[in-house]
Amino acid sequence: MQRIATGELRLVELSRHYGDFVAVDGIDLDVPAGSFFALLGPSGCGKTTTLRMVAGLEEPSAGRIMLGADDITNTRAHQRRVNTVFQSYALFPHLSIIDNVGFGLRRLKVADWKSKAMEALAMVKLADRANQRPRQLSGGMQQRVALARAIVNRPEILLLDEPLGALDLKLRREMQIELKRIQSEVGITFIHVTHDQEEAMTMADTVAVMRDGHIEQLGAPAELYDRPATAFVANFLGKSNLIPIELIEPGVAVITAVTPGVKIPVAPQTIPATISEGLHLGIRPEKVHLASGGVQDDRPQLVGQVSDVSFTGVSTDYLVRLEWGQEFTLTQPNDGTSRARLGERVTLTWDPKQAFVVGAD
Amino acid sequence: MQRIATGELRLVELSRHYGDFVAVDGIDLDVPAGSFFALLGPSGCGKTTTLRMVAGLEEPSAGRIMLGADDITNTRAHQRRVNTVFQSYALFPHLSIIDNVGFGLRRLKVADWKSKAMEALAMVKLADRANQRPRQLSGGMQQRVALARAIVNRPEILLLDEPLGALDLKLRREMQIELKRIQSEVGITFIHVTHDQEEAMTMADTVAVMRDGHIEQLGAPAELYDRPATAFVANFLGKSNLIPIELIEPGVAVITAVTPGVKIPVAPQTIPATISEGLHLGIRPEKVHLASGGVQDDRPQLVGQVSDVSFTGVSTDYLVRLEWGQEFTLTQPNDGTSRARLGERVTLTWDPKQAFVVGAD
Amino acid sequence: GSPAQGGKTAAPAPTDLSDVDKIVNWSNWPLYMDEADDGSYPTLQAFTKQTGIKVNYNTDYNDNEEFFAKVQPLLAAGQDTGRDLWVSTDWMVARLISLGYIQPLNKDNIPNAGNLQPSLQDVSYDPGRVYSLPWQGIFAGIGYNLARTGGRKVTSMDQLLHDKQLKGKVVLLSEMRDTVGLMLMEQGKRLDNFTADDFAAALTVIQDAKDAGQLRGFSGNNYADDLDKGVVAASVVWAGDVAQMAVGNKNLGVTLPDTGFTLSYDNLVIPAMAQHKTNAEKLINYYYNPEVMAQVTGWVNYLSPVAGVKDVLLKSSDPDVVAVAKSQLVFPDDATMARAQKFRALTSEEDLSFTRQYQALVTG
Amino acid sequence: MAFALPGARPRKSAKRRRGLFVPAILLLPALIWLVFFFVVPTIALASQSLQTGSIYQGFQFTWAFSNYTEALSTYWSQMVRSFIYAASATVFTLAIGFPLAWFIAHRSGRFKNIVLVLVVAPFFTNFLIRTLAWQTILVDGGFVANVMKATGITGFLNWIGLVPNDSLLGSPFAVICGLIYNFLPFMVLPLYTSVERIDQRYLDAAADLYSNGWNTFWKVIWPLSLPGVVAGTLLTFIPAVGDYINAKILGNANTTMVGKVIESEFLVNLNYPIAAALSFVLMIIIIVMVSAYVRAAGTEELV
Amino acid sequence: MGSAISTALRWLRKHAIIIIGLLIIAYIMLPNIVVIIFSFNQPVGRRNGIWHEFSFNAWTHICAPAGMCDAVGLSLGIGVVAALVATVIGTMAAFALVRYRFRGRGTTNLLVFFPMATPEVVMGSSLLTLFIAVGVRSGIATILIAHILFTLSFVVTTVKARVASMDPALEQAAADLYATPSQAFWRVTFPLAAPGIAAGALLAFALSFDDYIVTSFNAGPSTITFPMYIWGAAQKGVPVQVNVIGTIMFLGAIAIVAIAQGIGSRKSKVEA
Ligand SMILES: Nc1ncnc2c1ncn2[C@@H]1O[C@H](COP(=O)(O)OP(=O)(O)OP(=O)(O)O)[C@@H](O)[C@H]1O
Ligand SMILES: Nc1ncnc2c1ncn2[C@@H]1O[C@H](COP(=O)(O)OP(=O)(O)OP(=O)(O)O)[C@@H](O)[C@H]1O
Ligand SMILES: [Mg+2]
Ligand SMILES: [Mg+2]
Repeated sequence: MQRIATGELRLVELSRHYGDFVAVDGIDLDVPAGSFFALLGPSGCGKTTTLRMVAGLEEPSAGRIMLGADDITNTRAHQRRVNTVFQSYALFPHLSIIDNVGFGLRRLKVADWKSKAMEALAMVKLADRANQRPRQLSGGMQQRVALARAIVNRPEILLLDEPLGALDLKLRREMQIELKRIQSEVGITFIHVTHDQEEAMTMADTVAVMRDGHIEQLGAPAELYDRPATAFVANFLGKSNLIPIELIEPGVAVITAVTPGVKIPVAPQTIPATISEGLHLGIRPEKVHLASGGVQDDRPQLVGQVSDVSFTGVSTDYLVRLEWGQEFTLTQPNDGTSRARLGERVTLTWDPKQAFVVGAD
Repeated sequence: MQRIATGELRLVELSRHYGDFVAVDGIDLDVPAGSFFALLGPSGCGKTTTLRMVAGLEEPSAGRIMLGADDITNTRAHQRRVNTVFQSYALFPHLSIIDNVGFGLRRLKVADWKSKAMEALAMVKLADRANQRPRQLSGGMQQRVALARAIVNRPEILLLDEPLGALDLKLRREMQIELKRIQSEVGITFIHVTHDQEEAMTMADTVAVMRDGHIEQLGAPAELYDRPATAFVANFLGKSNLIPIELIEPGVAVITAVTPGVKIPVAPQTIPATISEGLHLGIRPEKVHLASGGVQDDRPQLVGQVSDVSFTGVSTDYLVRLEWGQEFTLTQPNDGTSRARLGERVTLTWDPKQAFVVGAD
Repeated sequence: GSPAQGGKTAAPAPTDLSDVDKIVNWSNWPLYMDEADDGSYPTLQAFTKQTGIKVNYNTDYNDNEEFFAKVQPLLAAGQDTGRDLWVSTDWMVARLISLGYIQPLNKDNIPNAGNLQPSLQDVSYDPGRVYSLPWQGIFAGIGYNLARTGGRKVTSMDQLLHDKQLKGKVVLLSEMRDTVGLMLMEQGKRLDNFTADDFAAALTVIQDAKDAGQLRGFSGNNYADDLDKGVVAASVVWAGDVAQMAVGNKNLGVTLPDTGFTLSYDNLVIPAMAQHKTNAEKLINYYYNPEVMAQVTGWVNYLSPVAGVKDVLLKSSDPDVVAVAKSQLVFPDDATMARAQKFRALTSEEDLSFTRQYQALVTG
Repeated sequence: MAFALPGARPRKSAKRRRGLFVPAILLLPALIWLVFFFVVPTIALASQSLQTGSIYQGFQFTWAFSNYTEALSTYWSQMVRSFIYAASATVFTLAIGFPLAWFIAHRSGRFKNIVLVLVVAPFFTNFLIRTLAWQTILVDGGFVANVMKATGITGFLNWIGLVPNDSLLGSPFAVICGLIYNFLPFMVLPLYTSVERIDQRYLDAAADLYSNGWNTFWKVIWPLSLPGVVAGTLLTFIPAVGDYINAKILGNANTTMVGKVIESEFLVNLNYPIAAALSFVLMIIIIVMVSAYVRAAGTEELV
Repeated sequence: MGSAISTALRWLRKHAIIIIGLLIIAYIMLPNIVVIIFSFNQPVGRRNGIWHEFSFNAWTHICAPAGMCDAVGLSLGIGVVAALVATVIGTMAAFALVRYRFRGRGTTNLLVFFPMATPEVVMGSSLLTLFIAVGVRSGIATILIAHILFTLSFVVTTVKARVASMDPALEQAAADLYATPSQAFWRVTFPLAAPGIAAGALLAFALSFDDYIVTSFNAGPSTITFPMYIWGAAQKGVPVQVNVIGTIMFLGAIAIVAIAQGIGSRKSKVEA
């Protein structure tokens, strides 16, 4: 089993239609062998469909799928060294948990399938449920079985369709660590669909954001977060405050919202060369500070009134209504510094290098 | 439909056994009418089972269920003004989406069921899918249909079993706002199972943490977060650094880990009266600071070496190895302040009033 | 199942409703009645017109055994079967008489009974024709399909049972009296005085042929289709049927063996508890008019028990009908008749014993 | 465990009453039918099977268990033959019926209902007519017979003893063919209803876990369709054991099945006690086999 | 070249089940085709065994053979009523047997198999004896009772197979959405169990329409069903019109299904 992974995946112009509806629209993608690839995107954007095509469970309407040097577009599912953690689990109802987990190993004629399967079950903390049936387990337990069932085969590519969605935070973190460990030990290529952005950010080498069947942006997690290419990505990955702006001179922009006229500095390196129309300045809520004294001249300054305060544990979220009516979100860590009160007038500021500029959506 | 909710729910000694196995173990619970109640707990702790008993889908092994003044323990499921968003959706495969959503209304003989159902579908952004079948929708879409199907009936109690688990962050936030809006407008009692702690914290009036079939702690979100009663709750709700301590005089404790002897101040009001053995001091990662200059005398001080740095978007997580080997987690907001480097020696400190003391688990 | 509490007793007769209720319920074999193109029965309609008695004519008598099984529980329970008249084969009449299930005919109501052919007046199972009057008669012989016999005629039981060319394609009639009768005659026995040993000896020959795989099976009326299609090469047959089929299929032929062949009749009887006995007797009387019976014979082409029918038919203007009148199988000459034999009436013990022996052979 | 609160006790009993009431109502009509029209006559039949006598002398109840031994010793070979024919027919019907059921359930698209009707279509032409049609099809010198002879199939069947002569008709082969054909709907329809429920997701999961078609069938599809397989085999096997029409029309003099024997004991020999005893023996053997089979298949637990 | 072969192989693999399915359908249809062909035969005598010449005669004079059309009508009526009753009470029983655990369930399960295991002659005569003993006259009512009895087992077994593989979660969802048990049944359980119930009903109708032995015992003197008619006619030659009836029944069933489906799809389109 413990073979060296050759799981370099390439999708070429891959498409999938359902009747008139285009679920996946000509995706081109390179996933290097042994990498941890995260696929993000809103509900219904085609993530599951893409994974199913890679697994061989759905026939592409067009395009090709390459694994290493081989074109596997026509290879049948069971001949691909690819395993999937299904979004709906798809556990075999007639088999016990251990038989579910050992299913793939037995097909591969692995002699000690039982001990391997038990190990995998132990990893997901369900060793004591080995002889129960899927319907006797809770939702989260079933999801863990699905995870164990796929991972125990040590495939070249592991497709994970929200594999941890039904788990509580603590267990999810533990499982994340296990997944990372297996991935770096065995060198499996992971393609991971998740709605947990933190998960995507911390685990993945590369993140792709999908939208309506195509890939909107692809890159390292910090790059996507700090330099989103589009307003969609900016809004999808974490929260952003987007302010319509117009560049008036290098390094200075004027806000063009309802009441225009406020000039703010922008860092030249954040301005994309290709777009000139409908520019927006974006700032992440946690990059914004409540200015408690004077503000340096080369820093932007916006004045507003606190319209909402909400406590989220780690931090506190403020909603600040700016002069021209736009609501501005900011997050302040609960690090013991004083909190602003509802209705208070505050001045907001940020480091221009931490802002970004995108075109209109 | 728009009737005044009387949905005050009381569970009295409610239990459920599966053979020898006790899934729910004598729960006592009061949920005031119109409140938003969150049920948290690790996978398999009995959340779904509890909801199912409230819905009337599972027969309690013992105990009673009261709705307002009525004992509904023997009332049958269809006679309870209670609706459920099922963890596994349980959409009717033979009905179109609109018929799925309108199912309950038609049973209640609501004349304009179709327009009401369309409204609910619009709320979950699936109005254009009204005539499709469940199997034609993506996972997240199916979950939204399940949500619409339950909420459209405006029941006295709405049971939500991870209703937003398959949605991306952005959509989840929007749905949370919709749920909150409906709840405050119509005054439905919500009982919400979620693994998203932020969701529980921001939405719920009251949070209950379940463990192995019983309720471990119950209270307002901030209370549970800031003053967890047990190590389990402290660890389950967010991350905590727990240090074994011994009280040596009021206001001062000595750390009793492998190499003992470090004295640190504790706030007397954080020390629970009932426990004296196996005390632990808990500090949330975001309450810990990297001391960049001298530290005040009345503040605790711990020295260690940065063993891991990870970027999570909003903030950066550090793992600091303390002198006696314990790993200490801390979270620093990415607010532009300088980050510590891997291997650097740092001093940690916190406000003693923001720490808490719990017994051994 | 139906435990029969039988024994030879007088058949019970209820009050006759004939005068009040001008109907008669008749169960007959299918296609045993003249039929117009529209499916109506001309002679029956004429009868109703003449007498005002309505005839409920049912063709639900498909098989002696099966019909007996249907009515036996009712008769055993002393209940009305809902029928006033039906048509049973000779041996069944014998059984019905000995069980007391049928009523003596009131010959006063059947003056035409005198038209019965003299040779049929006295039969062993019903001396003096107290209970029954024949309806139609038929010969059993050997039929073959030249397309399957390799072009050769089959002329004897010996050939039928031993010709290798016919292996696996021979059918015998499940009607014991016809099949075993032919065998007995070939072995030189007479059907009116053979012994139990003779019977057993005849069976042995058939059993040997069966064990050798010569037989396709034992059949009721279905043999005819099989022979027609060539599914079966040769068979013990009812000669009239095959003669009719031969008109459409030139490969078919029928032999009446030189050693003898059986003649049997189906007979009109009135069951116990029949509610319209007099009406039934009037109906019998009506058909025993040669003019009426001639119409039936002209259509069904079987041996008529009523004297004078042939003359009526010969007078017909229809050449087909005249051809019927000249057929040896419908109106055999004396030479043919001399070779025909009737199976003797069996005692109840013999009946059961022979039947069971034969069935052991059939189902073995 | 917690103390039961007042009110908890009566709930239990109330539930139990409801729990019995509903199935009782649901079962009532069927039970009435079975008890009045089947169990009662069957008791009469049981009494008859222990009688002696004849139709001429009348029958008396004499605890004549000898009827059973006589029935068995006389007809054991027809009995064995019936079970062999029925079992082979059931196996073949299953082998043909499964792909057909799968085809109807998953691959026939919008023609599904029409194909279903096609499967039942034979019954719309009378059994006599359609069995006779089989004679036309298999007749010597016909197309089918010629093809099978030319390809050596007839020779092979002859060699294994299923065709005693060179003719397809009048052979155990034809009988089993007829049984397969006539009982196919009884196999296909229950199979179809079970197979139709199988979720595509399980097949996806199996393929994803390296199952080829064969393994997917045996490890996933087959166990999930067991309720249909059991129902179909029972609906085929049980009536096939008692069937004799096929043996009569398509077989030869040496292929008689036990149904025919019972019929002739009953109708021709008028030996009612033996016929009754034989029926009972048949019913009991079938029921014993069926119980063992259902238990072995484990469908009672299978959901 | 190689890729052409592999493409062909892939096509074959993908469509194998369709090809096999169609072959089996062809096998099932074979006798029906013979029946249809011979419905256009003009036999010489009364026997329609060998092909003679083509003719529409039987089609233009369908009801010419006396009593045949009446018999067909009667059999259709009995088949429909028997199938309906057997399906209703059989479905109820199947649900009870699958969904509930009660004492005597095993016995009831077995009892359902007994009628199937009973030789037809024995069942027919036993029923006749029973009817005589309680003084019921044979006729349509007794035929119906008998048909319901022997089709019941087939319905119960077929429906059970379906219900056993159904997910109770959906019925629970219905109950959660205020559906009373009967509404839950009609709106959710029934549509999901419908293929099983329909299959049971089809089998019941087919069995009833085709039964001869049990029927002939319990028919009484003047009731003649279609199989009884044919059995009688077979003694002296089955008329060609019987083939016409078989063909019409067969085509009629397909037409009914096709029309029903057409209406169904139009209805759903209108709703859309
Ligand atoms: N039908 C059943 N038979 C046996 N055990 C069961 C059954 N249903 C649930 N359980 C057990 O009861 C316990 C509680 O299950 P429950 O579904 O309530 O968990 P949960 O809190 O909803 O978990 P999750 O967050 O994973 O959905 C689990 O250990 C589960 O295995
Ligand atoms: N069998 C099908 N028939 C028709 N449309 C389908 C089918 N399967 C998927 N779709 C459509 O394709 C689109 C993409 O679906 P997919 O399941 O890939 O989404 P997803 O990205 O996985 O979403 P989610 O996060 O909600 O699971 C959806 O709009 C869905 O409605
Ligand atoms: Mg998905
Ligand atoms: Mg759960």
